[in-house]
Amino acid sequence: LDLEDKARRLERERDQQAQIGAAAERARIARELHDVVAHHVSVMVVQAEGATYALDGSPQTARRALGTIAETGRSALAEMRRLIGVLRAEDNTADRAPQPGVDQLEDLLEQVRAAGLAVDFTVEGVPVPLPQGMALAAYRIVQESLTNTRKHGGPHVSAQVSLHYGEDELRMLVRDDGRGATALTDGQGNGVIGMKERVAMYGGALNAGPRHEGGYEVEAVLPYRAALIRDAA
Amino acid sequence: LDLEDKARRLERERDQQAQIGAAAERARIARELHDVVAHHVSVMVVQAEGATYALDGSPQTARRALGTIAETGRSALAEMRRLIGVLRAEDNTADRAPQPGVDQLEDLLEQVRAAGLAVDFTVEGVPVPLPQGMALAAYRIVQESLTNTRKHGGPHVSAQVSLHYGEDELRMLVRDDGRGATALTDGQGNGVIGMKERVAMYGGALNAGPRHEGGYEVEAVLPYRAALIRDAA
Amino acid sequence: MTGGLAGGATAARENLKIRVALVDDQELLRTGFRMILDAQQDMEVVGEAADGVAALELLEQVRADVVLMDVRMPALDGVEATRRLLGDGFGSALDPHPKVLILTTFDLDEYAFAAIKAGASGFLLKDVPPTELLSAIRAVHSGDAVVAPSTTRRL
Ligand SMILES: Nc1ncnc2c1ncn2[C@@H]1O[C@H](COP(=O)(O)OP(=O)(O)OP(=O)(O)O)[C@@H](O)[C@H]1O
Ligand SMILES: Nc1ncnc2c1ncn2[C@@H]1O[C@H](COP(=O)(O)OP(=O)(O)OP(=O)(O)O)[C@@H](O)[C@H]1O
Ligand SMILES: [K+]
Ligand SMILES: [Mg+2]
Ligand SMILES: [Mg+2]
Ligand SMILES: [Mg+2]
Repeated sequence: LDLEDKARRLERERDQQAQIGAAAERARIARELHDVVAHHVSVMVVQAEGATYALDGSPQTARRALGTIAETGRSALAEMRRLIGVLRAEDNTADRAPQPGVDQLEDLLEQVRAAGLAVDFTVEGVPVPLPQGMALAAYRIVQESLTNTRKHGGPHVSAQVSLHYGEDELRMLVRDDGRGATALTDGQGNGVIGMKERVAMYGGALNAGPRHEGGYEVEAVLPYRAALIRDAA
Repeated sequence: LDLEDKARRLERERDQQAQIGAAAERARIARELHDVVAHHVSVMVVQAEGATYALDGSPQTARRALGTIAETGRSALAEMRRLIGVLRAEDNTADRAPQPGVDQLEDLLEQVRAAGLAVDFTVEGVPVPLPQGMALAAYRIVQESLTNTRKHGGPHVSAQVSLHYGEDELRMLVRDDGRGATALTDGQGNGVIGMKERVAMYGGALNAGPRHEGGYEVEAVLPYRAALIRDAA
Repeated sequence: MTGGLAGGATAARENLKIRVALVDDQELLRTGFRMILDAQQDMEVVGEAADGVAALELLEQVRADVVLMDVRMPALDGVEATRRLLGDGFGSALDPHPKVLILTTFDLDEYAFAAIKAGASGFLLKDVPPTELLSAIRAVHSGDAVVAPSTTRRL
């Protein structure tokens, strides 16, 4: 009976993970779709409505709008194809390539440095081998945070990455000295939401925002002890 | 040590489930997105081009086309919003705006005809109420096939859609008399792949290709008997 | 940027029109909305901006009664631009703040909520039928109730 209970719980958890995966994926695709296709279609609608109003007074304006609609539609179709290509390609690569983890961070930082961003890296405490999913989360957090530094930090920015292995949890800090204080989030980026979703899957937490001293900071806590105990129970 | 092993295995399984959930969701959205957007946006493009020709001689025709473009775009956006689930939560449109199915085919054909493609429609046998997912698959197959006819069939093409309800399965045929025989695929399309995936999900099959007599043909078999029995089990 | 202050004899008549500013990073959306607004007897487009920062600069220079504001824009998003525009620090105390109508591609709860919290008078989808858009502009201009954030009812 105990065994059955446990089996049921594990099954439930597995199903939940599949659902979380699906929901996260929907959210991600929603954002891409919003960027790629919905914008184009909105333009087409607004231009068509505009042309209707312009038709009598200014047929030339209407004609131009019609050209815009046809062209925008073609770009929408082309971009949709590209987006769908990406969605499908991800299905395949997911199984084939081994997932990067904390061990791949050095490589990542090399790439980032080669691309012109100075990054400092420190590790404190005794490194603990992380469960695979959590290691991937850690890697992605550094990756996205440094991408953001490059994207939003301004021209003379540099960054620091530090990992602190505590007794129960990994604390991660990615910090830069860019123009973070003035860069306000538009609330719609993919990156920070995705990072929060990742740590949430492991019962952790993540904060991101500009620092008082200037620059930007992402702090994440990944409770590995809890994860290991929970899994083993 | 045993405990650790087990923890790792469970962890892996959970991650895999999340990934499978995400991958399935991606594929589902990719298919839906493709068919919905390809259909609506290509109608909009055709209408915009038609309106451009009509502008001087018949502003009323142009005005009507502009109305169609705006409405078609709104439907596309509404369907995308529903697909991605970014509607306001309390707005529970899942109940209000049901997925299209075989009953919506007449409406679809009206839209397609309004956009300038002549289509014939026949139904043989005794219509069976299909499971919802299968009905959606049937609808999307007709939708994408006719989008392809418009896109690839050439200037003077017309099409035929026929449904045959057999004892165990629905046979669908979408055929056109366009330049199918010479139209070579660029291997980048998502339409036929999506249609095959749809029928595969129901244990059916789909063939698409040019016909000896000229034109192009899509034939699909959806085994509803098996699906109904499986559902009831 | 277009528009500005009308002078002389036309001033009185021009002033009766609802002055609208268009803020969206997609130029084609601005030109589309402009075609609709240009055809209205009681409205005039007084300026356009492609992001939140440019919008604040524009609205320091040009008075508008109603701002059509996109949410997602580079540099400064529409919600934050609205918050600043309607905050105490902006403009002079004598100038009444403009009304802001937020326009977005997707009707997401968070945006609607954030927009209203930032002081926007309404929240509409970009593919709203023009008659609804125009009546929303007139409604918020005359100080009528906030436009309901749910625009998905018609789906
Ligand atoms: N290092 C940083 N410096 C300054 N601003 C930042 C930094 N990181 C993030 N931001 C701000 O936070 C916002 C949200 O970041 P997020 O990664 O979620 O989105 P994004 O980078 O704009 O888009 P995406 O990641 O989806 O391509 C950014 O738009 C930016 O305004
Ligand atoms: N009715 C048709 N007449 C002629 N050729 C066709 C027809 N339908 C499909 N094809 C050919 O089959 C190919 C594959 O079709 P599919 O729908 O998968 O892709 P697509 O229409 O090119 O692109 P997408 O659907 O992704 O926008 C097409 O590129 C075209 O060459
Ligand atoms: K006007
Ligand atoms: Mg980012
Ligand atoms: Mg196709
Ligand atoms: Mg925008």
